[in-house]
Amino acid sequence: MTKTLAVQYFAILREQRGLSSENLVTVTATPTALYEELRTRHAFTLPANRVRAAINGEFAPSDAELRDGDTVVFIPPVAGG
Amino acid sequence: MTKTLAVQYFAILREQRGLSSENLVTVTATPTALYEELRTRHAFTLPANRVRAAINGEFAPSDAELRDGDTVVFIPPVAGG
Amino acid sequence: MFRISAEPLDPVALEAGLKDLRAGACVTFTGWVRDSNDGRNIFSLEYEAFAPLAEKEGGSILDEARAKFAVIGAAAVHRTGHLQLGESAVWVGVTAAHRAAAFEACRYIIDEVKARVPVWKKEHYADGETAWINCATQSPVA
Amino acid sequence: MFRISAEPLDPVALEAGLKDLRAGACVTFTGWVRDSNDGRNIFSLEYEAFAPLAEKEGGSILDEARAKFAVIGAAAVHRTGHLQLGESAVWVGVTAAHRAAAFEACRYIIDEVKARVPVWKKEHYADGETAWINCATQSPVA
Repeated sequence: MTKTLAVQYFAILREQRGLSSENLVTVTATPTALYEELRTRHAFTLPANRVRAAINGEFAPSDAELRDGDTVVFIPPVAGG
Repeated sequence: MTKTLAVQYFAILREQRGLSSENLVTVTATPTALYEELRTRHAFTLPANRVRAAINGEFAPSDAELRDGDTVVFIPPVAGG
Repeated sequence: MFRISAEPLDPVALEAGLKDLRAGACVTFTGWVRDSNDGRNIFSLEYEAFAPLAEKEGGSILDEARAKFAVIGAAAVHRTGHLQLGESAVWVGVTAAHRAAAFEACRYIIDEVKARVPVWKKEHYADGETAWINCATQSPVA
Repeated sequence: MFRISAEPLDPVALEAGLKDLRAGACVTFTGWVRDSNDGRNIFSLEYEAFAPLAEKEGGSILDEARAKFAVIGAAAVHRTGHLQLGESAVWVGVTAAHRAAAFEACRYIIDEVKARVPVWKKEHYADGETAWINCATQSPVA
């Protein structure tokens, strides 16, 4: 079940990761599981329950199924205006 | 108790009177009484209870006492905006 | 801060006049001359004001808004003269640290201006008739 | 109708884009970068957006406003980039036949934009510190 994902980072996640996007090869099944994996690896300060996910440019449930070739964006708490 | 008043007309009253201001010599005591007098004379269509008065540039009660030299304005229902 | 103007309104200058680095929100209301009212086609509108009292009463309304809401700045201008469709008849602008106060104060001001400020409006209809608004003394013929 | 813009906002052009002869009311909200927040002195603000999703979500909000309120036109733009004090970060404009709908829809749009659109704000303080807003994970030291 190995898949290749494109992950994009914005705002505090971009700064903590030190880059805007990367390709990952993973067996992780869901956005939440992937975030926890990345959080451990990169010491993201935001807990998973404060981060939403978008898959291929649409908001997605945290337990959505990730598929090979998906683009995943993790969305920190928004603060427009 | 004869007094001289300056009366100014706006909007529908100006059109029905055919002028913007005039000086009147009158014994009338209050804005309402004066309006009724003018309404009869000039066939104003608005009844007195729909017209407010201003004396010397300030809103005034309809039973205020008119004094010699006052400037009186009758104010039709407003419709700004 | 409340003015009667025979000249076209200048929203850019009006809003610039409210600029304040403490303000995070600016809400404006502009009243445009629209092409119909109560089902009749409008051709143009004439506005007339008793300017000294209008500016005094409008100033009182702005003071009330400043007292009631956490407002930083407030200003309003009402046009007089003969306006064509699409022209701006009235402009209200309010600034505040936060948006709730700016929205509430702007709404308060335009509501009170329309109810209290001695400005009158004559509608010119597409069929050539005219009418002073709020001054009808009998129902129109059906 | 909802755009993310790296360039300064142009309220004159934005409002002109809403011009409609059926509209009697135009309400705008502009969010300005203000000089303090939560008691700290602000030096500048950085805005970042996930533009494709921001424009999609913003467009949904405008559609919702058109469905909920008797609106004629609605548009909104959010800035990205590094903004100085007094600059405009967001602009919302709504037109309607009558003012109640324009006020309510404008308020609805800015409330929803702030709650839902993927835009992030980093405050730069006068003392040189910075912080991503809403992203703190522990209380600041007293």
